[in-house]
Amino acid sequence: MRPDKLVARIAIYAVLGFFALIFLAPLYVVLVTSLKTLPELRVGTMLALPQGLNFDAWGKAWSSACTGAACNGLQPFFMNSVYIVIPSVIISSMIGSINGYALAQWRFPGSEIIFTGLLFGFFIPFQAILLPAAQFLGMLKLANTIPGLIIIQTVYGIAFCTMLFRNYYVAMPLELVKAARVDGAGFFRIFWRIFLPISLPIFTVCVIWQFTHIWNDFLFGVVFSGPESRPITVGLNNLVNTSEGVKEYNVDTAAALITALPTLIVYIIGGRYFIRGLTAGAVKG
Amino acid sequence: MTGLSIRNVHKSYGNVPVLKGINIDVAEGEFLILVGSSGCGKSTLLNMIAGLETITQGEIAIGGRVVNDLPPKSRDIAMVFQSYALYPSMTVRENISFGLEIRKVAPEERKRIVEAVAESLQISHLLDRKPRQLSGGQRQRVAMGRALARDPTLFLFDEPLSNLDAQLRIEMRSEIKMMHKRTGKTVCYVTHDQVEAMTLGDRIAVMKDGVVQQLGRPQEIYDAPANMYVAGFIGAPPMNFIPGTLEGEGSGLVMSIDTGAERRRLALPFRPADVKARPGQKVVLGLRPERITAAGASTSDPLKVRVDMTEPTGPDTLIYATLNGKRTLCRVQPFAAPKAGEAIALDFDLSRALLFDPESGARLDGGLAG
Amino acid sequence: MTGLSIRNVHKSYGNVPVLKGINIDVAEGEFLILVGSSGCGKSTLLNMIAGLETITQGEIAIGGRVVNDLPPKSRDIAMVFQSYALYPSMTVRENISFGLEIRKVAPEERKRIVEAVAESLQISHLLDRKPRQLSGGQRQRVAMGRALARDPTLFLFDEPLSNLDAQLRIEMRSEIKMMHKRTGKTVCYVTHDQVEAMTLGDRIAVMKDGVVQQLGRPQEIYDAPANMYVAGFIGAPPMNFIPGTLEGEGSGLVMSIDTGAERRRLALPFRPADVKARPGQKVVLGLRPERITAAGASTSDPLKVRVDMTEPTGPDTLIYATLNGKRTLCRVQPFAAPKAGEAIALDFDLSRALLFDPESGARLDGGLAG
Amino acid sequence: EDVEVLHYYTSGGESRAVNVLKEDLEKIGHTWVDSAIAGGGGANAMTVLKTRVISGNPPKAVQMRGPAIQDWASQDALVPLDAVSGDWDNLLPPAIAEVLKYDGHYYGVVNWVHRVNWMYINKPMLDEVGGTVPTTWDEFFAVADKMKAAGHTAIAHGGTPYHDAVYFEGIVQSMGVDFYRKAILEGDAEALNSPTMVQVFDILRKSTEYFDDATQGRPWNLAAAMVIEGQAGFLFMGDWAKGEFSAAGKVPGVDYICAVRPGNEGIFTFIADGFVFFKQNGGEATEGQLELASLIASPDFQLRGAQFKGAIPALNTVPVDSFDDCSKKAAADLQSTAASGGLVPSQNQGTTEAVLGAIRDVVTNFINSDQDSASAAADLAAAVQAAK
Amino acid sequence: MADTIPADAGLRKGLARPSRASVWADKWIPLVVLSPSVVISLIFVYGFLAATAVLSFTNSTLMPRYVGAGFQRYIDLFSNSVWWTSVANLFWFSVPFIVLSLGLGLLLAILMDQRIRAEGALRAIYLYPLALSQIVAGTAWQWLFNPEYGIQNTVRALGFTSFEFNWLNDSRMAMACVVIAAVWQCTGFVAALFLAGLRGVDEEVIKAGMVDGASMPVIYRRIVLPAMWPVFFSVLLLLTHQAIKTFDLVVAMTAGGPGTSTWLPSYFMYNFSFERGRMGVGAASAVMILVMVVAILIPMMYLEKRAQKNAS
Ligand SMILES: Nc1ncnc2c1ncn2[C@@H]1O[C@H](COP(=O)(O)OP(=O)(O)OP(=O)(O)O)[C@@H](O)[C@H]1O
Ligand SMILES: Nc1ncnc2c1ncn2[C@@H]1O[C@H](COP(=O)(O)OP(=O)(O)OP(=O)(O)O)[C@@H](O)[C@H]1O
Ligand SMILES: [Mg+2]
Ligand SMILES: [Mg+2]
Repeated sequence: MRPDKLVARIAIYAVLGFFALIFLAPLYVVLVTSLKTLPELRVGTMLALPQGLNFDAWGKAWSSACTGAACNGLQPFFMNSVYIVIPSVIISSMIGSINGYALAQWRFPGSEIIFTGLLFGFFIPFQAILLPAAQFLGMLKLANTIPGLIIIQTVYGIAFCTMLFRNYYVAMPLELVKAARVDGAGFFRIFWRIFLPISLPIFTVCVIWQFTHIWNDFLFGVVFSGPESRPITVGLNNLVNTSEGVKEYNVDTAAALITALPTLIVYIIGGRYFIRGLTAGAVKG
Repeated sequence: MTGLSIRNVHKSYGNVPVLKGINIDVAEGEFLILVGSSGCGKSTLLNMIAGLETITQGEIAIGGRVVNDLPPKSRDIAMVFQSYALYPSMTVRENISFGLEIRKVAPEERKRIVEAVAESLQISHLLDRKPRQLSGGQRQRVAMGRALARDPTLFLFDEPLSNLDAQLRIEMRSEIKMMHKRTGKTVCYVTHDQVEAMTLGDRIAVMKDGVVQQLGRPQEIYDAPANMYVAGFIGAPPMNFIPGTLEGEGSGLVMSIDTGAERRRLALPFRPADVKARPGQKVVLGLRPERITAAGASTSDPLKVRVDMTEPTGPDTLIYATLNGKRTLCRVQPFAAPKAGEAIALDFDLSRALLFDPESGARLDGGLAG
Repeated sequence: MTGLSIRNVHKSYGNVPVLKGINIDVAEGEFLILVGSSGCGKSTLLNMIAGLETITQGEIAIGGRVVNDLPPKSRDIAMVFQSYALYPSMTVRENISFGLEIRKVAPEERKRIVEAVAESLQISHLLDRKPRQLSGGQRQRVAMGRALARDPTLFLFDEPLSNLDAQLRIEMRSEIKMMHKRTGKTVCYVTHDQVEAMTLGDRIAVMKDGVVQQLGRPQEIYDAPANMYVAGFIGAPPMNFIPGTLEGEGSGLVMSIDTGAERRRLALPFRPADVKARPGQKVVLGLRPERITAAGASTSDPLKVRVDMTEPTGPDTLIYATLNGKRTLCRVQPFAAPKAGEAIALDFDLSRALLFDPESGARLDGGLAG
Repeated sequence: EDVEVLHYYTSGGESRAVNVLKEDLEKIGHTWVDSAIAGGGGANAMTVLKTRVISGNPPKAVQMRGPAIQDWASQDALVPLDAVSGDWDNLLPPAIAEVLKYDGHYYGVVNWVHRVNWMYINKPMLDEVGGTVPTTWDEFFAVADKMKAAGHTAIAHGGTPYHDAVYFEGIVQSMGVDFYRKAILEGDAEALNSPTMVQVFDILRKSTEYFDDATQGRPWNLAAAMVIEGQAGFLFMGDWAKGEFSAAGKVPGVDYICAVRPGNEGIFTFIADGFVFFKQNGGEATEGQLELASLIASPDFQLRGAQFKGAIPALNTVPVDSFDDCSKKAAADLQSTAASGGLVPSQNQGTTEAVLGAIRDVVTNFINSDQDSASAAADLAAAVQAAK
Repeated sequence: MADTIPADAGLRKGLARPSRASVWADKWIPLVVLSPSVVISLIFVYGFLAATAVLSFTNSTLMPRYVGAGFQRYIDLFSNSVWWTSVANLFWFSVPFIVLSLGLGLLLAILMDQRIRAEGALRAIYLYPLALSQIVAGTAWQWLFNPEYGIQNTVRALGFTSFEFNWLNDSRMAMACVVIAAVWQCTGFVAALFLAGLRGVDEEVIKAGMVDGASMPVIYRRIVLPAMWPVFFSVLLLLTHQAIKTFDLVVAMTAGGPGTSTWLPSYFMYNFSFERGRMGVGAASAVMILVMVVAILIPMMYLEKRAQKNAS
């Protein structure tokens, strides 16, 4: 390699490495803090490695830390989140995909207007619709229940899912639908047999995106849940704000990590497909 | 019984008219070619026949039955697309049998049909592959197989070969031709490749801007094009158009030609009475490259022409010359090829020459060869 | 002085060898064609000449100077790409002048050059458009203009016409040819279109699997291909390969032909001494379609052949027949065209026939025509 | 019966006090359904409450204080507690009873009474610099200077609008209870934009010089921890902070001193924490709601809850002998100020959320900028007017 | 194909004259399929926004109260200095946030496009912050910025005892902290989008640039980046949307402080609607935020569409 090229390569890696360290720093700090004991926390700096792998704080955050009057840790909240996230992700992705399919492949007069109209839902600040939404859920007798939360999360996810899928399907040739119609297939069968099977990349993007957003949501979670249906972000918030004199940073950080773990895992496992899916459809360049 | 009948069909997108009254009758078993430059409305017409676009005005009948209001699946047609439109997630087998499955053909029957079709297209060994694992030519065959398996009364093809490279195109062309001969089905085939148009069809409809310019047998269209557009469109290399002024000489008509090497008046083989132009009028003389050949012993009165460039294509050599200021192409035998800049004696076979109006493009000669 | 010299060049990607020792010398001002089927390494070689790929082994010299270690910008070359690779955000003018700007040519000078180039390519009116506002042919011209403006010692073209439709291709082909004649620059031109190869180049290098199969003048390669690959690759429609068994008859060689209509032994024009095969051996007879014509009055001994299919292309008609079980193509005059199923008397001009080994593809005749 | 209780008692002694109540309730056969919503000083909980009410599904019991009780009662959302309020009129100081009543009926039940105008001093540090408990701001700054000179942080402060306002309130009260009433509780523009108020801001500005530089976002309990651990000298916070001290095993008078803030003698600013009970389906009070209310009002809970919370019982019949010295003083002061007119609600209790927010905006902005006192006073007057 | 496949009655089964319903269905099914979403959107988005808009013209305080108040709530809003502070803060938040995310994301994307090793790992590292909720991210950054146990303390422990890093307590710098956290969270995503865009650029164009004699930086600046307008617009749209909606991050990091120096309009809306019991003003601010969204995003969506159309 020519020397100037070598210098350029070294510079590239140096810059990338530097930013990688910066990006990792918060995670590192949170992780090592969660593995320390309280006395350890007081003496060392936040960058210092823990003296040993001490998962006590994790155990406490999971099952015995107090969140308000209850001292069951995050455990019950975790399951609530799971019950909320799974159906809403599935339903919103399914609706988004069939909407996107209808909008991209069955264009009809007004379809662009409908698309823009739906898309607007993605841009509204959700604080603005809390009260009417609560009233509506109350009318449906679903206020403060897990089904109610599923509805809310699904409904406000549709806009984004529709956009993702539409942009993906728009890149597919219109001839596919034509060929299938000539073959005798109808709207749903074409979707089910032809478009759904090629939608894996964009489904991955959609599912990852929806999963993280719904899992991480606090606003809807705190407002529309009842005592039996609070998601984990609310649990985390209560736990971090519940303290006895000394703040147990190790427990708080462990709780934060437990909260973040599912999404982190989803990203680590699905990240590659996420990028691939984005390249395949969501971005046009 | 007609296989397909298109009666006064119009199509507009919004206010933009795309088809302006198309009338074509296709006999049962006939192979009709729709040809024309890009954007002239070929695909639109085909989609309307298939039921994929609504008909703004007029009537389309397939096998005697008016289908204006029928959805595609009830029209008993099969269609092959330029992009093949193979279902990407299905294997070749599934692609071919999908239409049968929807029509609730029994599984064993389906299997039998798929295998028979695959056999006839020599793609039996590909049946379990996915489309992305196929080459262009193989995909084309699968697309064809999908249409064949359905055994419809009418085949529609929308530029099915244009994504293939030249060599494969030639091969598939002859396969489509054989397939048609074997099945005897009515076919409506869109292309904008004139060679395909010439070689495949029983009849050709040449379209331009939503209007059929000429409808006729290939040789008819080749020899007696209705106007300059058709003449220039059909044939490769295309017809030469030599501008000039019509002159009377004796009882005949002549035209002055300046070849760069000499200036000469060529006698035209038209009877003045048949020609819709008078001496003194500007005209365009149409002459196909293969009618201008190297002068041989039998040539009575060769024309000396200065050669701009030569192109040996192998079987023939093309000679470029400038006649009356217009680039003109001549097709000569390889061994007769001169060097650029030299003059060569050429034989102008005017017996099949045509005369056009330079403004409107209309034929001016009486249709001698038609 | 040589314009370009490629000496024993190898290229591997990882462990996969792609070029396996290429040796080509191109004289200054010569137009060299690199031709070969897809994936044979043409683009790789061109990229190595341009400095866009490293050279695994061997040496490349441009204008006598070894360039192995020079970056592309120091090689004084210009390149035209298959996708044209116009800079999408720049106007045509900027596209053409970009290379000059980088080389710090003064603005007025740049303007002068751009305008001269645009003039010569007839794109002056397009100078302020963006590439996406251009048609395929116009884009191609701009790509060419970009290369011309730089006035390099060596032009590289990588399938510059393959994205154009047939008609435009013919037109651009002749323009490239004229451009070369005008500038007299060395050109290295990649294509896999045999017509382009035949018509454009001073010499053709036919490649296969990273090896040059034959390097020679177009007509030489057309008439005397080194092997069956070259013979089949160059020429459209391609050469017919009729399998058979070599037989001795008297002092000459013959081969049995079964035409479907009759069975006959054809006398081959080779001297047995020249032929690297003995009677009884299986061989392939190579015969170009234009050598099989309709028998005329002068034909001494016509062969009766059953016609499978005919294709009138306009200027000629192609006849498909089956000889010794192999599909064979014959090019006859349109008026001689028979119907499918009929028998026709054909004139086999064996004077330019070739003999190949069916296994290795090697030429077996003595190179009579070469 | 399931009794869902929405509250934001999530820290220290609070949650233990709540647990007492929970046990009591479950002893009599009801189920305590805990709805703790932490954060934002109850803001999150109030957001939840609003959406719950609007969706027609309010929790049965809600922790609440201040004019919000009247607001909700005026919306006809609360159940009156007539069935259990009996002789509360006699047991509660009138100033406190007033905040629980609407239209002559009790709608809230008080858990305990907090005194806000406390300050806590780290005794070893005070002794180290040889200071005495300051009773005026001048004395205070003198001691603070000594602490600063000795290398200590004089004031442990939590940089939240909430703590800022608590600190500010003490200074306003040091200008006299009438001024406090006029300016803060009544929002009188003249008082708000008076030279006295400018003086208040001057003292506030001077105080900030004794903060450390990591105050931003620090919760008050961490500020308390600084005094507990000897990192800082003074903490200005209500008596609930005492829970943090006792939880850390600190003894008043030995490890720390609790004292009335400078210039606050004779004034008792209270927060009467309580619960209200929301009508279910617009109907009558449920048995569980009433029983919870009477549990809260029972001497037993008043005693134990107040102890855990560091507050004092609201009912004057509950003996405070078992309380620590600080609480005993507070209990005594409660009675005396109730008589003298020095018993006033803290701003948290006595102003609407809108006014409270406006005050906090100005105060917190002042602390975090270098605004001058006069313009801060003018801003305060304008902001409070706008929010009324 | 009569010779290979015998005509079969079963084949024609599907060809019976279609019922009126099936013809109708063919035409209207896309609309029917979309209609639930349209209805949902009409209720949950437009309906609820309309309800909020109605509230902004009422006397609502603690709870909705439908007594008309004309434009009084808007007058209240516009005369409230905190609102204007929030709007100004939004500018000081979103401009640096968008510029930095774009710039850094682009830089990382370009560097990752240089055929580097470990690209997958680096991408994962840059992308993971997106997986964290803003609450968790904000809290983590709050710890890092906290002078007592964060960066300042750490650097001091390394021996630089006079090191000062206390932006979170400085009302002029607190917003910078929020910006840093937001940039940290979004940059990886931006880089991924740009990388996808870069990968879509025709490789031959880059080769053409090299042959034309341009260096890599020039090729990127003059050729590649200008070709990426559509991606650029998409990213800008997403970031602007993100900036306007940022809420949790502020709550977790600064709760608006110090003072009101990190209040944003979304925080203002929440605070006034729910915490302060000034629902009318909160609703008015919500309407204003929507106006901003429409005023900023609609033109951008239009431009993006045009850019994409032009690119194709
Ligand atoms: N959905 C549509 N809306 C508006 N105009 C359309 C639509 N589809 C096609 N057109 C226009 O109708 C005309 C005919 O289009 P059509 O696709 O039939 O042309 P074509 O002859 O098939 O051309 P090509 O050879 O390029 O395929 C074109 O000018 C096209 O722009
Ligand atoms: N970067 C690469 N890494 C590995 N293999 C490569 C790479 N680039 C090209 N190849 C392989 O090298 C061979 C030659 O490629 P090249 O592009 O030169 O072919 P070509 O003759 O130009 O073909 P075409 O006519 O399709 O353009 C192909 O088999 C290709 O798969
Ligand atoms: Mg078309
Ligand atoms: Mg190539």
